[in-house]
Amino acid sequence: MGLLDKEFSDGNIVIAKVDDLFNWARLSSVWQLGFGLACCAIEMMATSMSHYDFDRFGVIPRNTPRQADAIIISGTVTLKMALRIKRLYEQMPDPKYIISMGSCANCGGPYWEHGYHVLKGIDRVIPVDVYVPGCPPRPEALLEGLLKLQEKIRNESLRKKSA
Amino acid sequence: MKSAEEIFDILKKKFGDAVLSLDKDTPVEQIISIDPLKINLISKYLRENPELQFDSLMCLSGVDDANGIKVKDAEGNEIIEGGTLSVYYNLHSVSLKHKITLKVSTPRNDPQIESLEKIWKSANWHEREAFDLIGIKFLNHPDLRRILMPYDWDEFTEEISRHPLRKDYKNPEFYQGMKVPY
Amino acid sequence: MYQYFYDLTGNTIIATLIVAVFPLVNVLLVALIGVYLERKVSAWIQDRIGPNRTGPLGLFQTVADFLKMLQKEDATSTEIDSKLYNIAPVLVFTGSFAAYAAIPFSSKLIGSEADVGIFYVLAISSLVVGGILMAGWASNNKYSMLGAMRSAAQIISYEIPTAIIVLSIVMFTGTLSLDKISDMQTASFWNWNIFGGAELGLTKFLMIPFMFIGFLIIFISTLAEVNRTPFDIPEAESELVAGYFTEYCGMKWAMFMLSEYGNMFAVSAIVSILFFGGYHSPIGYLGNSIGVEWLIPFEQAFWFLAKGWFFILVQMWLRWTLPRLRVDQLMSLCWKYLIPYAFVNLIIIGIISLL
Amino acid sequence: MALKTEHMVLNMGPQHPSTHGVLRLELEIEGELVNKVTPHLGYLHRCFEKHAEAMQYNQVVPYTDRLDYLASIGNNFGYALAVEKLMGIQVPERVEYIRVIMAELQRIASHLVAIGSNGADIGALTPFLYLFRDREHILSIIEETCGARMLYNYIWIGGLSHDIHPDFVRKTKEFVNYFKPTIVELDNLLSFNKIFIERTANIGILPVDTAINFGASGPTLRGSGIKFDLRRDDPYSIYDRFDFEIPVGKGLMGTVGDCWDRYNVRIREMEQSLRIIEQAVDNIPEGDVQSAIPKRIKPPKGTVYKRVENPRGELGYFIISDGTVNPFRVKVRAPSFVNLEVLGELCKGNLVADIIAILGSIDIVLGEVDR
Amino acid sequence: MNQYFKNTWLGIYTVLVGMKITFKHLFTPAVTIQYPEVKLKLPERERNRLYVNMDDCIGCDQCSRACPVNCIEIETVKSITGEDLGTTSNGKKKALWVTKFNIDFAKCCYCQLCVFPCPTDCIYMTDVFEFSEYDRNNLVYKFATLTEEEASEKKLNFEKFTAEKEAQKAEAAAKQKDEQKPAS
Repeated sequence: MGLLDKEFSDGNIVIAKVDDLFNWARLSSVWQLGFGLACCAIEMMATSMSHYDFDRFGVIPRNTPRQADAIIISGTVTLKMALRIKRLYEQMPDPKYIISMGSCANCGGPYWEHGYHVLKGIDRVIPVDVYVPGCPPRPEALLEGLLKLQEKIRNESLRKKSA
Repeated sequence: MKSAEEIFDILKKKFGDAVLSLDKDTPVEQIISIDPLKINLISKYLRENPELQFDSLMCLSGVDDANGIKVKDAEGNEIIEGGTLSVYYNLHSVSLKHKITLKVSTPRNDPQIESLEKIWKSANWHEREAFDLIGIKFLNHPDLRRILMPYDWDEFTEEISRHPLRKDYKNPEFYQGMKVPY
Repeated sequence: MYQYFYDLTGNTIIATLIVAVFPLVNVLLVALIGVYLERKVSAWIQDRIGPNRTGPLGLFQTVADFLKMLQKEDATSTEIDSKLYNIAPVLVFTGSFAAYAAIPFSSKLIGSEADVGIFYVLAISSLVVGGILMAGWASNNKYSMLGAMRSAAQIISYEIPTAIIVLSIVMFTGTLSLDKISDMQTASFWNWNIFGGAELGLTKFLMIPFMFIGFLIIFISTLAEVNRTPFDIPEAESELVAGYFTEYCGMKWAMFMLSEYGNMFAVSAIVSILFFGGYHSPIGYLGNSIGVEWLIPFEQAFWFLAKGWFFILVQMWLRWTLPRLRVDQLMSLCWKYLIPYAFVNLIIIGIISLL
Repeated sequence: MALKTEHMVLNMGPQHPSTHGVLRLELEIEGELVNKVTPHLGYLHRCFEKHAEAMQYNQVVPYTDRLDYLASIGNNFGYALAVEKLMGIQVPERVEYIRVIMAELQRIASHLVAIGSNGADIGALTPFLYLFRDREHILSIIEETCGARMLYNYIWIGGLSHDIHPDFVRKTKEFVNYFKPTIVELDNLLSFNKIFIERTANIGILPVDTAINFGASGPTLRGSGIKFDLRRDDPYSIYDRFDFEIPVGKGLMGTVGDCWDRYNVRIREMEQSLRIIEQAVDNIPEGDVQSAIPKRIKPPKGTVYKRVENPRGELGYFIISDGTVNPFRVKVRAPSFVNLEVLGELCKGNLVADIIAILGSIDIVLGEVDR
Repeated sequence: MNQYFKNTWLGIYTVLVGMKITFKHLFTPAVTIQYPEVKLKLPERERNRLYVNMDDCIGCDQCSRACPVNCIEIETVKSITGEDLGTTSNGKKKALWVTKFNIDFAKCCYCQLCVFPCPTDCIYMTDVFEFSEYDRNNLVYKFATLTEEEASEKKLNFEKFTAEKEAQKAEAAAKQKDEQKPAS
C-alpha cells in the first residue's frame, strides 16, 4: 500500500478517522481496467456511456493494469484467456478489486455443462469481491454491483487489509 | 445459373471416378460427393471454368459422422472406431449466383484431405478449424496449427480429449492447473 | 517578485520560499481543477453528467483520486532500469514546473524577471523530452518505448514552428522578456498583439491577419508540445495502451499527470502573454478607477488566470471533438504546413514592422 | 549498404483497448512499420457447436444470441430460417414483417457500435458516445417487445417469442424521425472531418478479387465496390418486397476499398435500413405470431445451408439433422471469422496506428470469430 | 499548390464544424439516468430474475426440461393417498410434494424458455435485477416451501406408503396364489 505499509496493531480514534478518509478515497475512485471479454463488455461499455454514466461514480477506464483499481470480468472466461487474466491481475498494484459480471464469469453461465473450453467461474483463478448476476446484467445491475463493492470497501480497515 | 445436376454432369464428364455420387435424398440440399485426394483438382476446375466460376467458398464444415462401431477402451470410455469424418464445402459464385455443396469423406483413423488454401484463401482458417476441432489433416496446408483451442492443448490432455467436436470426445480433468469440468 | 517579497519580509529564505511556493500551488491547483474540469467538460459535451457523487457536484473527485493514488502499491516489473525509472517522473515534472519561473502572473508576481524569459521557457521545457525518453526506455515495455520515441520526435519537431512564431513576436516587440512583452499590451484589448500591438497606424491593421495566423500556428504547435488531442499520439490510448507511462502506477504516474496539466497551463500562459496581453486586463482596472493601488496586481493575476483557463478549456474542447493524427501525418503537418506558413508569416511580419 | 536490423515483435492483445475484445495480434514491426500481422484467435471460444449438438432445436436459439452479441436478432433469424427450411415451415406474414423490422433495427444498432468504435479507435471518443446514446433508443424499443436489452431469444423456429408491444409501431416511427438528423450530425462531426479522412482514406485497400477470394462479405466486401447483398441477391424472408439500395464503396475520399469506404458503406446502409423500416412498419398485417410454431421440432434427415445478411456480412448456418430432436451438427459460418482473415493481407506495410483503423473498419465481433 | 491550400482550408474548416457541433452539445441537457436515485420503469415484459409461485407449482418438471442451461433443479415426492395438497389457482390438482426447487441464477441465461411450458403459469420473470452478492452460493435460490425436515418426512412417508403398498400387493398376490392353489 505504498506509503502505508505498516500495519497498525490496534485501532484508535485517529486511525479510525484516517480509515474512513482513505476508504472514502478508494471507494470514490475505482478505476476499472478497460478490458472487455464478451457480451457483457457491451453492457459494460453502455454503462460508461451517456445513459448510465460510470463517470458519476468516479469510474474511468484505464487501459493499463498498472493504473487500474478494479477489473470488471465482463464475460466468458475461456481456459486460454484465464491465464492472461491472472497475469493482468498480478500486474495491478494493491489494493485491487474484482467484479465478476454476468453468468459466464460467475460460474460458466450457459456454458457450464458442455463448455470444454470455458472456465467455470473466474473465482477459480482470482478472488472475486462482488458477483453481478444477469446474462448480460443490465447497466443498472452493474452499477448496483459497484455500489455493493463500495459498501465493501467502506468497511475495510488499515488494520486488516483485505487485498 | 446451373443446377446441382448439371454441375454434377459436367464434373463427372471431366473427372470420372473422382466424382463419386450425387445425393438427392436430402430434403433441401443436393450434395456431390468427391474423392478427398482429388478435391483440389476439382475445386480448381470449379473456380476456373467459365461456365461455373465458383469464386467464393462460403463455408467449410468438418463433421464427425459417428458411423463407426462404438467400443469401450481400457479405461471404460466409449470411443468410436472405424467409420468416417467428412467435410462439406458450400461453394458460391458471386458472378453467376449459383451454389453447390460438395462432400468428401475420409477414414476416421487416418483422415486426410487435400487443402484448398491455394484455391480459395478463405479455406485457410476454416481448414485450421476443422483440424482443430475434428482432427482432419489437410495435406499441403501452409500453416496447419490449432486455431481456437490453446496451442498447448495436446500437452495437457489425453488422446481422447484432443478434438472436441468428435462425438466420442471426453473432457480432460485439468488444463494448466485449472479444473475443466464444472 | 523576489525583490518585492525580500523588501516585504526582510529575509532571503522566506522570500525564496514564497516565490517558489506560489507556482507550485498553482500547478497543483491546475491539476486538481483541471482533471475535474476535463471530466466535466467531456461529460457535458457527451450529454452526460460526469462525476457528481463525490462531494457536492463531485468537486472532491480529484482529491479522492489523489488520496487513492497515495495508497497504491508501487508495483513495478522486475525488468525495469530502476534508477532511470524513478528519476523520469521527477525530471518531467521539473521540466514543466521550472518553466513557471519566468512566467509573469502579474506585474508583481513573477519568479524571475529575466530578460531572456521566453528563451528560457522554450529551453527548459525541452527537458521534458529527456524525462519522457527515460520513462519509455526504463519501463522495458515496447509500448512505452514506442510512445517515448513518438513523443521525442513530436516535441522536438513542434518546437520549430513555436520558436519561429515566438521569433516573429520578439521581432515585433523587440524584447525577450515576458514581462515587457505583456507590459506593451496594456490598457485595452485593442492593444493586444493579436490586434497588431499598441501603436496605431496602418501597420496595426496590416498586422491583424498575420498575427491571427501566427496565433493559430503557435496554438496548434503548443498543443502538440503538451501531447493533447489531436496530437496525443505518444499516449494514444487505442494504439499504445498508455504510451510512455504504461508501466507507471500510483504517485509516479500522478507526477506525469501533474506535469501534463502544468504544461497545459504553461503553454496557455505563453500564448496569452504573446498574443492576448498577458496579465493585462482588456477593460482597464478597477484599482485604477477607485484609486486603490494594491488591488491592481490581484486583478492582473485574475485576468492572467482567466486567460490561461480559457485556453485550457479550448484545449479540452478540441480534445473531445477531434480524432487523433497518425505519427507520420503529425510530422507532415509540422514540416509541410506549419513551418512554411510560420516562415512566410515571419517574413511578412518583419516587412510590415519595417514599414 | 543497408544496416542489419532486427524486427521487433509486438503483442497486441488479448487485453488491448482496440482489438474489440480478446483478439491477439502478433505484429512484426520495424520501427512503426508493420511487416507482418498474425492474428491469434480462440480467446473467446465458447464451444457453441458442441452446445448445439447437446440441445434441442429450440434450445439452441439462446446460444445463437451469444454468437454475434451486437446483432442477436440477425443470428436468431438465420438459425430459424435454416431450421424452417429443413422442416418446410411457412411462417405467417405478420411474423415476416416483424422479423424484417427487428432485423433492420438491429442492423442499425450494430452499425452504430461498429462506426462508433471505429471512430473511437482513431481517437474520436465523443461520436462513440453519441452513437451509443442513439443505440439505447433502439434497445428500449426492442426491450419493450421482448424483455431483454441485448440477447433477445426473440425469433423462434416458426414464429416469435412475443407479439410486438402495442407501442412498437409508434416508437419505431419516432425513432426513424429522430435518427435521420443524427446521421447528418455524425457525418459532419466525424465522417468528413479532415483528420478522420486522413486517417482512413487510402489505408487498407482491399481489391475486389482479393475480397471475393478471401470470402469477405457484408460491408467489407461492398466497401470494395461490388454490389453484393444477400437481401437482394439471395432474397430470404420478404426482403424482395422492399425498395432499397445497396450502398457500395466508390472511393470518394481515396481509393475504392479503403477504410473510409467501408466506414461510409455502414453509414449509408443505416439510411437504407431506415427506408426498409419505414416501408414495413405501416404494413404489418394482423395475425398470430405463434401459430406456425411446431409442437415438436423434429426435422427430417438432411442437411441445410442457410445464409442471411447480418450486419457484419454473410451469416450461414450449416445444419445436419439425423432425424432426432437434437441437431447432429451445427456449423456457423461467421462473417467476422472470415472477414478477419483479410487483416493479414491488408496490414502489410502500414503503420501500427493504421492497424487499429483497419481492424476497426473490418468490424469484428469476437464472440462470432471464436464462437 | 492548389491542393495544398485546399487541404489547409479543409483542415481548419472541418475542425471548426466539429467544434460547433460539440459546442452545441455542451448546452444540451444530459440524458443520464442517475441510477440509485432515479430508476427507470422497466417494461412489463422485462426478463430478469425468475420467480416461482410455489402455491401453484405442481412439480411437473417441464421448466427444468425446457431450460437449455439446466439451471433448475426440481425434486418431487409423490403424495400418499389421503394427503390433500390443494389445487392451483387455475384449478389443477397437485399430486406431488416439491421437496426441492432450486434455480441457480449464476447459471441462468434469462432466456425465458422455462416460462412458456409451465401449465400453471407459476414460474415467471420479474423486473428485479438488483441482486448482486458477495458470495456466489447466495445466487442459488431455493424456492421450495417445505423445510428440510418436512421434506425428509414426506420422503419417509412416501417410502413407508410404498412399502405398505408393496406389502399389501405382496399379500394380495400371495392370497391370490393361495386362492389359485386349491383351484388347480
